[in-house]
Amino acid sequence: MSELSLLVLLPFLAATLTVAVPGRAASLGLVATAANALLVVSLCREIIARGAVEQVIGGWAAPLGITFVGDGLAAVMLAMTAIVSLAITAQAMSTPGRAGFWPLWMATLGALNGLFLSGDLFNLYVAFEILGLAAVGLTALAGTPMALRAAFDYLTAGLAGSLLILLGIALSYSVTGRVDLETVVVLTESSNGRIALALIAAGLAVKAALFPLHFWMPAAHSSAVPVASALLSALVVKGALYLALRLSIEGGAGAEFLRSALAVLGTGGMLWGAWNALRAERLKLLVAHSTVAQIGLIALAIGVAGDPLQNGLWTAAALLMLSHALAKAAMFLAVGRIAEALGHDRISGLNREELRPGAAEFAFAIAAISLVGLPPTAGFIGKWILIEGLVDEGAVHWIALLLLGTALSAAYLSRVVSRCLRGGPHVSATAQRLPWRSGDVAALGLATGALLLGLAAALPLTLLEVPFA
Amino acid sequence: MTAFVEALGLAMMLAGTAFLVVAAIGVWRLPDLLSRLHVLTKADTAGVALIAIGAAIHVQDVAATLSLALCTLLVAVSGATTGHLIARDQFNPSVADAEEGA
Amino acid sequence: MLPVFDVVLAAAILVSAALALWVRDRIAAVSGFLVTGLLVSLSWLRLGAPDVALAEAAIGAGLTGALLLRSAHRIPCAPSKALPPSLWCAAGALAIAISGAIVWTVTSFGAAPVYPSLVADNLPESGAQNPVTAVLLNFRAWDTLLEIAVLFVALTVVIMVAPARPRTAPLGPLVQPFARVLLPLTVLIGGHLLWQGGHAPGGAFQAGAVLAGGAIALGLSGVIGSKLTRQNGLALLAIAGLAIFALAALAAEVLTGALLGYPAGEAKTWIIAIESALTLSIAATLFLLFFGPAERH
Amino acid sequence: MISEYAFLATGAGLVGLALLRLATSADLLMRVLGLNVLAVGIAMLLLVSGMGASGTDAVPQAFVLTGIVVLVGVTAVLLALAERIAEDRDE
Repeated sequence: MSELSLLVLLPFLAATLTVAVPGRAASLGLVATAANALLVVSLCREIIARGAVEQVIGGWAAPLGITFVGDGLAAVMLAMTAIVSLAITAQAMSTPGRAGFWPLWMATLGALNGLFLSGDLFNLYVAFEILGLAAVGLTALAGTPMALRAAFDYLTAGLAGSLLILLGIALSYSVTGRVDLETVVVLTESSNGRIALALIAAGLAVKAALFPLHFWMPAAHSSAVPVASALLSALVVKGALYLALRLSIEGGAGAEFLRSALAVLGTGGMLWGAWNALRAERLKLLVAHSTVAQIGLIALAIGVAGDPLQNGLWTAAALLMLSHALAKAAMFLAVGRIAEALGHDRISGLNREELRPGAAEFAFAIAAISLVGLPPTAGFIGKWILIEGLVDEGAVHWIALLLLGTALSAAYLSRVVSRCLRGGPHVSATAQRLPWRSGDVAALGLATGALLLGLAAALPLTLLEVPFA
Repeated sequence: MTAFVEALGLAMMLAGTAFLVVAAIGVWRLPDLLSRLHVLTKADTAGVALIAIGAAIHVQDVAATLSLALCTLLVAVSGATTGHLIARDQFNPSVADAEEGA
Repeated sequence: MLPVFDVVLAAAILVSAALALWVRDRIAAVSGFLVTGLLVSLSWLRLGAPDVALAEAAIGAGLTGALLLRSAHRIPCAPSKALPPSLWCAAGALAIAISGAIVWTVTSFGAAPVYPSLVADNLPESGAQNPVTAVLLNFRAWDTLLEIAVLFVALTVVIMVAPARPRTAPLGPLVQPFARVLLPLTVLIGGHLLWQGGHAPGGAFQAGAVLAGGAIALGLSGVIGSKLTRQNGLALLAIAGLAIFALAALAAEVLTGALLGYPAGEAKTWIIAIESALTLSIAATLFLLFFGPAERH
Repeated sequence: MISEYAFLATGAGLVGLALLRLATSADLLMRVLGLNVLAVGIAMLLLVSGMGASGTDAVPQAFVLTGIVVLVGVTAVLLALAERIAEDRDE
């Protein structure tokens, strides 16, 4: 059996098993994520050694059938998912489980893997529906009225987004007569094809929480339980961003209109998210708004990179996605621990005298360094590649915007870090020092991973340089 | 012969349609729930049955006739039952309230 | 004659949809939606898609309608705030623009679909004579597998969040005999649709929906107690569909080297086996989606 | 030809109506209905595009079938969430 089929089917099988045998759900989840990681490692080695792999499902070649495409970009995304999923599983095993978490998490993993590998637009739509529903379930896991309301708004927004994607696919079918990914380049050639692409992109913008269609996101990401927030913020929105990047690649030079739109919306998101993060009163909300800003940054990176078939600037966007996934997952896990220790998550009450900052605060600080993009993090490398390329093109205004975004992210993240280091009286009487748990290891591991990824950036870059299938 | 059979089938279907139209007018014009139900269930069942007979005469096929008969049966049974349920709900609202209220 | 019918039908769909979306009364809105669904399934027939018409009538209008009716009274009306007319006009203009763009995109010159000839050429090997079944269970079975996964996730979420419902009172003396007629009939129709799916309109989804509809009627009439929904067996049956489909996909890969690639000449057997499992699992899933958990933990 | 245009206009009209309703209503049930109508409109566009001289293309038919099944799952989740929100508000 090939890695590709197992990558998608194992999580779904694990999901059904965790429902059938709820008592062993956690260990089943661990086995599945470990197996998933091993499969990804083996796939990456194969891709580096032999180039992109393709698998024709059922023996029916595209366009009639559906093809799995495992190229460098897909492999990097799969690796990102595998790393974060190990940490999420480790954290989830140490917290008391809620019914429904494991099947939903396994289904999310399967849907993400399916999404990254699929070479067919309609198939991508179905994968998005699994992802969206599972993400809503993870949001509602907390069970509080706020979380339920956020879950409802998330699902209506998500469904509207996927229906826009479906509308775009219907129009693509009517224009080109087919729906596999190779149709994208044909679509860019005619104005009615571009309408179809624009609809797909609009749906993706809703799903990726791209400004100004991010309205549902801060509530959903901040009211979920920590593990779920980490998952939603680090991985789920990446599905839509990945597809936006994929459309930009498949569309080639003709997708320039798409990239311009992404650049403009990305800039808006970067500034708006940063502004809200600067004003947020709750820690979780700050982190959620920072996700809006970071998504804006990634969209901006995709947007200004130019034709991916001509230059390698787009690899910056992939690196930024990778580093954001690790850092943001670490950050949400850490925030969960901080809130648990203090009994609240108000930023004004973060300073403390008697409890010195612990592993969680440390993890938060390292993740913040990675998000801001200081050397040697992968975020730094990503921004460096981008700025270097933009300097060559003489696009100074984009560079200025990038630097402004970086400065803003440093500003809002330092609100938290400086508070943690500052002394002062406690706000909550129930605050306590928590014992070490595997969750701390997960947050710290992810944060240091994001930090060190910069040193090992050669690995993802090698993968990304594998030519497209 | 065939022309006569054709005409018979058409007449049946026309009659059925007329029943349905009358039922629709009844639902629209009649004043209260019960009289509306009255016209709806009876005329509806009769109309569908007539159309089914007309169609069966037209196709002259055993399998098709069988499924048409099944359809008619289902409409008759479910029409009567839903009519009953709606009327019961009207007269005995406590049942519905108990369901919703709790 | 038929174009006139189509135009009337199209207009009726638009009017009933508008009614469903703008009428104030909850039940009237849901009824409007049901009528729209039935008219739409009629229009699918006119568009040459009887499989879809069956599915729309059974699932899109039938089951969705039942779900909406169940919930209509339990969801309170939001206080209706009058939107400023300027916003209304802007939204209206945008909607008209999008509709216009769609019409223009579809009518202006496009390439002919590439699929019909491909489907026709490969139909003999697919194991099904009905092209729609061939696409769903063979050419693009991967879509269908993910679709079953969607149902699985939906069921998981519903069981997790659905409110604990009070037991519904049995519906009175006339309903039980009705249910006794209905039960054999739904089994008969479901089986017929499943078997027919190989060569004529029908298939696992339509059959599963009919079975689920019958079971829901039985559940509402009190013939099936809430005991059944509480038992794990039904939930296991519901999730078995995804597990069996996924295992079959992998088993096919072991045998032929291609994921979901059925062994040559045996495609029909594989499709019927998978479809039978799916029918039961879909029926159980839809039934549980309607009733939810009897108790929440 | 006339039929085709009639159904095309219906599909586009349904999409427009649903989008308008989604944009102007805050009511939970209305949003669910609006999204369902939107899906029906898209399905109609797919089927109209698939019509050809030798019958309707089977692949978009399969897409629409898949879409219908996916939508009933999502609708069930939406309604369960909405009921739960109402229940929590009552308490």
